[in-house]
Amino acid sequence: MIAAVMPWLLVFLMLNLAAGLWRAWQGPTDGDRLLSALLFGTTSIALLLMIAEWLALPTLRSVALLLVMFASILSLAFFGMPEHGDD
Amino acid sequence: MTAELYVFAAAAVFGIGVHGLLIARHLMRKLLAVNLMLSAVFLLLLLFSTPIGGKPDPIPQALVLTGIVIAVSSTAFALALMVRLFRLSGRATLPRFEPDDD
Amino acid sequence: MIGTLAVDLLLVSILIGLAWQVVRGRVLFRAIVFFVAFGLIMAMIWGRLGVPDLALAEAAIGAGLTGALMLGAFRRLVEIDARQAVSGGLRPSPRLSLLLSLLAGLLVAVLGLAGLELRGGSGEAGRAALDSLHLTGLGNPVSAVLLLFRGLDTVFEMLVLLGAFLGARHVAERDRRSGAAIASHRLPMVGALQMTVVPLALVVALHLLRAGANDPGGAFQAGAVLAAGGVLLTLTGRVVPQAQAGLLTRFSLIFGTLMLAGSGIVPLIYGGVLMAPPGKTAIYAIEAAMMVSIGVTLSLLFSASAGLRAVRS
Amino acid sequence: MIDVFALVLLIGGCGFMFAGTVGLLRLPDVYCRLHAQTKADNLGLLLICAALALLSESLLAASLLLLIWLLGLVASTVSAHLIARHARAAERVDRGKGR
Repeated sequence: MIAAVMPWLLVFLMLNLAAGLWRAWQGPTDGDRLLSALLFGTTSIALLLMIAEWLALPTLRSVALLLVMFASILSLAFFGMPEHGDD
Repeated sequence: MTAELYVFAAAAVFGIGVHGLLIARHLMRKLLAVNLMLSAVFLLLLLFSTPIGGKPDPIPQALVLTGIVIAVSSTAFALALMVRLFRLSGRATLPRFEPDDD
Repeated sequence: MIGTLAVDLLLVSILIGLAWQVVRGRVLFRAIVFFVAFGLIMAMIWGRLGVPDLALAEAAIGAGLTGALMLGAFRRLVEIDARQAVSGGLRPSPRLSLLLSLLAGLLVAVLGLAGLELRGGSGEAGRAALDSLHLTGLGNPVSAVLLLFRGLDTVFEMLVLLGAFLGARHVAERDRRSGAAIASHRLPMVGALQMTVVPLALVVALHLLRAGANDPGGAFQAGAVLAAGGVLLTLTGRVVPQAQAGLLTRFSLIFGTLMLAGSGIVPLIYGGVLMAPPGKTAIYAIEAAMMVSIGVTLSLLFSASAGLRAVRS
Repeated sequence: MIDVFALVLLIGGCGFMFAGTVGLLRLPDVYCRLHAQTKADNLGLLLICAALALLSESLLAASLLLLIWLLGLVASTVSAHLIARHARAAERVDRGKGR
């Protein structure tokens, strides 16, 4: 029963992802862009965990663990970003 | 059916990468485009592998794994070169020949 | 079945959408953020295609390293000259470039579809590797291929990694004015994050190393995880780039290559076969050495410095 | 029985993820979006991890899922903090330049 529903939940989350991308594309400030990258990270982690369950590949949980550990690296790298002109 | 879909994806990403390489002036954009092309080729290489007894063929996986590591190290070297070029020439774009040099 | 197709269709369309945004993004910073997202989707696609080894490597390198590398370089450009750093937008795309990229895409599509037809082929190399897997004492065929059957490739790969580092270090400016340390570790949140993630990265790296023999994982993924921990330390300023490398750093750079090459050549002296390291313990030792080398090399590549010195806070 | 309960949790989790995305798209400025998104996503991740933990084969796998959620909390709080701090700094720069 779960295996039948899982693909559609994955599709739903991916549509979520695409919607978040619109904010990244349109977001006025860089903070918004990074916020959508953060959303992208969290949703990817959820997706990977669900794919791990769906395809019975337990290693994908370790992949999700790696993603969650390094999600904050991007914001740290971004934090030091001095103001820069938008070309 | 899914393999054909991912071949189409690899082809599209490769084409976009070439397009990016051609239209980008900024060196970092060219680098991003090249990385896109690399990912497309890795995806293609893996799609060619024939599963053996249910398990995916290990040879293409090893090749692509090696490729991913080399891609990131060459990208890092290219970035270092770009930063040095920027320090010396004050521009992160290659010298151009068209007259309208902005 | 339809559900699977829907998942694949969405994965592919997001991937292509991201690639397009990376290339057409007007703002360079936005292109970098989209590129990191592209890496995440690639990791998901590797998972979907059932190759967890590659998903691990893509996640560790894509999420941990590439984004930080690009942003680090971008920050150095902005520090030197903010206005000029992002100048040189997109060349008006003449029809020629569109035509060329379409042709390139078409070529890859044709090659791909042709390749798919050949898939039914024998795949001897893969079958040979899988059949003689039991001789190696390793369970994970990818690790066996990387270390034993095609060990020579791995030696050259380690040399390429070393070459990239030497090149980057030589080219990088000596002045450490633009150190990568920004969010100093004294910030309340960042200190806590670092205390949890860096030790965990070490544990996960060791786990991936040990598991690499039988399950997905191995020296490359473990090294990439170590490097991501190194990037985190550099970003938070706990570790400061040095112009001069200490002896330990220099040795750890070549440690992996030495062990791998040595283990391949030494048996020759005793009449063995090239690249046939003895037992499983030797394989673990080599993988550990390679993990250290890859981790140190990639971390130093991020800070584009000769060495790193810990800061006593 | 467990499947039904896990399914409910999964759907709930996806719902909260959706709420986070709606918050990201609809709210006026970066601070509100930050506020809405980090909370909703973490709760969504919690429910999804809980559901998958129920379905997972061993206690070890369930504890890994718990660890992933906790790290998700740490990551998103730190990221939210840094983004907000940077947005404040950018605002001060804008006000300084009278833009």
